[in-house]
Amino acid sequence: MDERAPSQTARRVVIGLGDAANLPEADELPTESMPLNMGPSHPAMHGTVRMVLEVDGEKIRSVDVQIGFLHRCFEKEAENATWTQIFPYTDRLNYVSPMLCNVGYALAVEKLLDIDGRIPERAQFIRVIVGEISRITDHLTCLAASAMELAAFTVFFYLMKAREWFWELLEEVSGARLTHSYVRIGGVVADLTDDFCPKLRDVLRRCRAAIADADKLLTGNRIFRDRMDGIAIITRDDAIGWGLTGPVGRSAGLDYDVRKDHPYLVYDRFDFDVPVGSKGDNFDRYAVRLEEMRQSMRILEQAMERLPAGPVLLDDARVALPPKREVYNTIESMIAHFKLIMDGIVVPPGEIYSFTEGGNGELGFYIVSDGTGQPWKCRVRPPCFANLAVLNKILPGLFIADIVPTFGMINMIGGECDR
Amino acid sequence: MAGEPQALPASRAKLKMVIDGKAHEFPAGLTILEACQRVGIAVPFFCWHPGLSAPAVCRQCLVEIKGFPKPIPSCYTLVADRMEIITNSPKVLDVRRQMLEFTLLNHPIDCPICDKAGECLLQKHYFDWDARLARNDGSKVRKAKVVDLGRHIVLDQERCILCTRCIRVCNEVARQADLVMAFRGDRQLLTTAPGKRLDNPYSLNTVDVCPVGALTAKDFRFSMRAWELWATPSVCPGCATGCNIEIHAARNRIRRLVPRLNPAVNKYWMCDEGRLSYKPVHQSRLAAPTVAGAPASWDAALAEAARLLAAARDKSPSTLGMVLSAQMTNEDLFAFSRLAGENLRIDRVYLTGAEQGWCDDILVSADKNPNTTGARLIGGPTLRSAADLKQDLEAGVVTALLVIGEANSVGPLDSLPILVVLAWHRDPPVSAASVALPLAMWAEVDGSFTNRQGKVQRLHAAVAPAGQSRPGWEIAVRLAEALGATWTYANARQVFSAVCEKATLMSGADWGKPEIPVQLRFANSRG
Amino acid sequence: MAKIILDRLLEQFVAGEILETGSQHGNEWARVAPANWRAVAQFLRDDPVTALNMFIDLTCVDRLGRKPRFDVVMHLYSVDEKHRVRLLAGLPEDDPSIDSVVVLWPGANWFEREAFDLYGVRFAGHPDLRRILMYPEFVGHPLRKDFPKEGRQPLLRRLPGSVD
Amino acid sequence: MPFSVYTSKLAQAVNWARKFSLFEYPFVTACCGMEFMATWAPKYDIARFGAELPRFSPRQADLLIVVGTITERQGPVLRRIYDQMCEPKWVIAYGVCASTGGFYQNYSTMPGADQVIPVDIYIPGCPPRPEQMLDALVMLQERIQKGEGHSQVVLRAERGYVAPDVAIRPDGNAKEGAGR
Repeated sequence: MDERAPSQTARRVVIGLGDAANLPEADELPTESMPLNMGPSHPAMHGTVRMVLEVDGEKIRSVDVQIGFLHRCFEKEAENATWTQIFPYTDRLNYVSPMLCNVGYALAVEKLLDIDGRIPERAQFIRVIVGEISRITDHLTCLAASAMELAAFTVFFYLMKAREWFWELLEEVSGARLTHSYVRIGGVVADLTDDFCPKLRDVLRRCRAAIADADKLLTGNRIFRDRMDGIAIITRDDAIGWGLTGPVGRSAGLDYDVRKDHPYLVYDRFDFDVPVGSKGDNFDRYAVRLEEMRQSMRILEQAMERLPAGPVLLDDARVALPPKREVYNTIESMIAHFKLIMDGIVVPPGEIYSFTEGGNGELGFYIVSDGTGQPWKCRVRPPCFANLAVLNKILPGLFIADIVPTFGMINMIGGECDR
Repeated sequence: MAGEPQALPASRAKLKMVIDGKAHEFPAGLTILEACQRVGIAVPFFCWHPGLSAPAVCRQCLVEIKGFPKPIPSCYTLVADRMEIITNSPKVLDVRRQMLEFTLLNHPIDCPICDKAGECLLQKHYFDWDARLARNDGSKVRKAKVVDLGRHIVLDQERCILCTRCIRVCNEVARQADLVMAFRGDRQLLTTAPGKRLDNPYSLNTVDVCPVGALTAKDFRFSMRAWELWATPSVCPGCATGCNIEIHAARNRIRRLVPRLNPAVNKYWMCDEGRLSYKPVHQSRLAAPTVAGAPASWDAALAEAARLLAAARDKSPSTLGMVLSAQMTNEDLFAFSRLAGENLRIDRVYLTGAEQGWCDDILVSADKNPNTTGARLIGGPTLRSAADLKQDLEAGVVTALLVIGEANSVGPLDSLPILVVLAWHRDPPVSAASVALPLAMWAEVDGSFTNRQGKVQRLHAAVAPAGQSRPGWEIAVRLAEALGATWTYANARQVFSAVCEKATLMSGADWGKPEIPVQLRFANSRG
Repeated sequence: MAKIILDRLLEQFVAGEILETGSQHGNEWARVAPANWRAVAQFLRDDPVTALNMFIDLTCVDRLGRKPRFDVVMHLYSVDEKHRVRLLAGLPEDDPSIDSVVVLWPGANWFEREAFDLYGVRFAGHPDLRRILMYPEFVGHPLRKDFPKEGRQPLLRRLPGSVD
Repeated sequence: MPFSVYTSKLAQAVNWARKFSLFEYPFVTACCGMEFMATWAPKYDIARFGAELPRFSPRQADLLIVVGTITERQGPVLRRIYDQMCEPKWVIAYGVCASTGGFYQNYSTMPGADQVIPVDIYIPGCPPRPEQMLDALVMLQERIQKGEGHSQVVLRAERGYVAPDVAIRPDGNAKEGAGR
C-alpha cells in the first residue's frame, strides 16, 4: 500500500486480508470506547428501558440498564384501594398475561382470608384454563415481537393472528380483550360461556398449526439461528444467584416451575412437562417458550376434559358479592353489597408471601394487612425485574446487534418490571 | 362508660360470674351488656346507648342466662353474683338473627341514597352477625319519607327502626319531651309530641344517636357521603365549655362537627350552635396580606408591619397597644404576649372576644369564647378589657394598635394612624388597617384551648389554611425576626412547651401524640 | 415443612441475634437483629441443611407509628430443599441503614436499589446505591406512608395556553 | 382572486396526499401497545388506511401515536421526540393514560400526554379496541384534509392566516387554549 504511511506503526497492517484476526494486540486498528445511548424510545426497547452502553466499536464494554420509565406506583395505588379494586391494577402489571396476575393476587388474599381451601373446584379449573391461555398469549407475543425485531415480519403476523383467537375467547368470558379483571377473591366473576370448550379446542388446533409454521420459519432459519445460538449465555449458577425464574431460568438449566414444585390450584392433577434448556443462550429461551406453549395446550385439554360442574364463586356474603337481583330487591343483599364495595372485604391482620408461575417466572405477592378494608402494603415480586437485572452481567462482550434478540428473549414487560 | 374500664374503689363489692365459660369479677350495679364490653365480648344492640337509659326495645342484645327459660336482654339486666351467661350459643345467635330479620323486614332499600350509609349500625350488625340472603322480598310497609321535625332535623319514617334513642336524648339530655312514638305494630311511627316541634338546642344529637338514616341533619344531608369523610379530633370553638369534637372534612372543606366522648366535659353530646360553628371557617376569609388595602407578599407585608410597629415603639411605647382575642389558641396568645413584652415593650394589652350570650346548665356557657381562661392565664393580671380599649381610644391615649383576631367589639379604628391587623375574616378593621395579615383559624392549626374548667385541650389541623393565611404563632415569630429578635420556635409544639414552662396552671398539660386523620370507611362503623 | 430452617437458625444464633420467629399461612419468618443481617443470610445460604441458595425478593415495609419504623424484608428459596423463609429486620426512622447482601447474591442489587429509592433505606456496602424507578431529580421516598399519593415533581410541563 | 383559489386547491391536494400516507411513530410505553400491535396484525390491518408503515425515527414520521402511560420521567423524552418530528405533524393519544392519566393518579404518572405536547385526537379506553384506533385514524384524516391538524393550524398562523378556534384544541374547547 502507501509507502509514505505514517511512521508510528511499526508494521504495515492489511485489514480484511489473511490473518487479521490473530495479529498481535498492538497492531489492531486503534479504537477508543464511546458511550452509546439506547432508548428509552427505541424499536427494540419496548418503549420503557434505557441502556447506556460503553461500546468499543461494535463490542459492548459495559452497560447500565435504566428502568422506571413506566413506574405507575402499583403499591401506592394498592394502599389506597380496597382489596377488590386492586384487580384492575394487577391486570396492568404483566399486561401480556393479565389472568396470571389476577390469579396470583387472588390466591394471596385468599390465603390471608383462610378461604383458600374453600374455593369452588370449578372456579379453580377455570382459573387454570384462563391462566394457561394467558401464558400462551404471553409467549406468543414475546416470540412474535422478537421475531419482528429480527425482521421476520411474517412470523409476527402468524403469531399475532393466533393471539387474536385467544383474545376473542377471553373476551367472550370476561368482556375485555386484554385487561380482563376476571378473577375475584373467592373465585371468578362469571362462568365460562356454554360453547367455550369446543371453541377453545378449535382455537388450539389452529394455534398448533400457527406455532408449527413459526417453528418452521424460525428454528431452521440461518439468519435467526445465527443471532440466537450461543448468544448471551446464562449459567445455572447465575440463574440462582440472580434469582432468575420462568423461561429464562429454565433455559439456563434451573429446573424450577412453581406449578410443578409447589402446585397450587389444581395443577397437581395435570400431566405436563417442564422444558429445560441445556446451554442457556437465546435460542434455548426461544425453544423453551415454544415448548411451554405446547405444554400449556396439553394442560388446557386435560382441564377441559375434567372441568367439573358447580358454582364459580365462593358462597360467603362477607367475601363475594351477592347476586344482582337480590341486591336490587332485598335490603339484606343491598347492605352486603354496600359493605363489600364501600368498606371493602375485611382481611384479618397478617402477612403472606404467595407465589405463582407467571408468564415470566415466579410472580410473588407479599401482602401486609392491618385488618382494614385496604392493604397496608401490597408488594409484587416481579419476575422480569430480576430477569432484566442480569443483562448488566451478560451483555458486556456481546455486539450491539445482540442486544435486540437478547432483550427480546428476556421478555421484559414494563408494567411488571417498573410496576 | 361503655368500652372504657374505670378504676373501681376497692371497697365496692365484686360479684363473681361466668361469661362464655370464663370467670370474671364485676362491681354491682353493672348491666350484663356493660360487663361483656368490659371483658371485650361483643354484643350487638340498637336501642342501648352508653349515655342513655335502657328500655330494651330492640331485643338485639339478647343473651342466655343459666337457669332462665328464655334469652334475656343484656342491656337492662343487672349482673348478679354467680350468674352464668352465654353470649354465643347457637340459640342466642339464632334469636338475634330473627330479631334482626324483623328489623330489616320493613326497612327500605335506601343505602345508595341514605345519609347514614357507611356509618349505619343496622348495616354493621347485619354484616357482622347475619350476612345471609333475605328469606322474603315481599312488599314493605310504606310511611312518610320526608317529615320536617324542626329547625335542623328531617325524619324519614320508613328508615326508622323504632329504637327510641332520639326520644330519650330529648328527654334525658335536652330535658324536653319533643318526640314520641305513635300507633303500634308495623304502623308504629316516630313523630313529634302534640303541639311540639323538635326545636330544643340539642336536637342534632338525635341525628348522632340514630342508628340508621331516619333522622338527618338539614345542614349535612345530601352534601357528602359519610364514608368519604376524614375524621380529625378537635375542640368546639363555640363557647367556653370546650366540647370535644371530631371534625369531619373532605376535599379540604369541613362538612360537619360531631361530639367526641369526654366524660369530664361533654360526655357524648354537644349543642346545635356548636355544630354549626364551623361555618365561619369557610366564609369571607382574609386570603392574602394587604398593605394599605392593596395585596402584598408576606415578606413585604411583614417588613412594613415591623417598620410601623418599631416606629411607634421608638416614638413612645405608651401610645402603642395590642389587642388579643379570647378565640386565639394558647400558643398564639403566648407568642404575641412575648412579642409585646420583649420586642415591642407594650404595656397596654387588651383582651376582646365575642359578646356574652345565652347559657344553660347543660353544656352551653354564656362566654362565647373558647379560650378566655387561657387568655387570662397567659395575659396575666395586667390584661385590660375591651371597655378600657374604648376609653383609651376615645381619650387618644393609644395611637398605634396591633390587633390580633377579630376586633369587631371594639369601635371604629379608622382614626388610628398606625393599625396592624392579623385577621381571620374581612372585617371592618381590615379595611382601615395599614397592614393586614391573614390568620389561620382553629380548624386549620395545631394548638390548644383552655376551657372554663381549666382543662387544656388539643386542636388538630383538619383542613389546610385558607388562602395564604398562617398560624398566629408563626406570624409572631416572623414579626419578631423582622424586629431583630431570633426565636427558635419551629412548630406549635415547641411554643406549647414554652407556655407550659411559663404559665403555672398549664404546667403538666400534655401535647399528646400526633393524630393521623382516618377516613370513616376504614375506621369501622361509628354507629 | 420449613420449620427446620428456624430450628437451625435458633441453634446457630443466640437470642439477641434472632429476635423472634414464627409461622403464618405456611410462611416461616424470622426477625433478625440488623447487625446480624448479612451473617444470618450467609449462614442460611451456605449451611447444607437450609441451603437457601436462591435470592427471591427484598423489600421494605413502612410501619408508621411503630418503633422501629421500617422493616427490611427478604425472601430466600432453596432450589434443592424446595423450602423458603422470610427474614425481617427492623430499622429506626432516623437512620434506616443495614448491610447489603449483594456480595452474597448479585441479584439483590436492583432490589436494594429499589428499597433505597422508594423507602430511603441505605444499604452499607452496596456497589452503586442510586435511584432506580424514580428519576435522580426526585426528592423524597414516595412509598413512605407520609408521602402524599399525588406528590408529583414534574420534570417538564407545557406553558399553559401555549400553541406550540 | 385566482392565486388564492390556486393555493387553496393546491393545499387540498397536498392534504389529500398527506392523509393517505401517514408515517407513524408509535411511542409505545405500556399495555396499550398490546392492542396497538393488534391493529397492525392481520385481523384489523391498519394498512388499509395507508398508515401501516412504522418509522422508528421521529425525523421520518409525521404521526406520533402516544401509546400507553406517560410518567413524569418519560415527559422530557416524549417532548424531545415531538420536537424532532418535521412539520406538519399530528399526535394521537391512544388510551386514557395517554389522554388523562387514567386511573393512575399518583406521584409518578403524568395526567395526560398533552401536559407536554399538543394532541390532535384522544382515544378513550383502557386499552382502546383496535376499531377505535382505526376510527381515530379516520377522524384524523378528515382533520388533515380540512387542514385543522394542530401543527397545520400553527403553520398557517405563522404564515399570517387566521387559525380556526376549533383546531386549537381538538375537543373543540377553544377557550382554554392548548394548555390544560
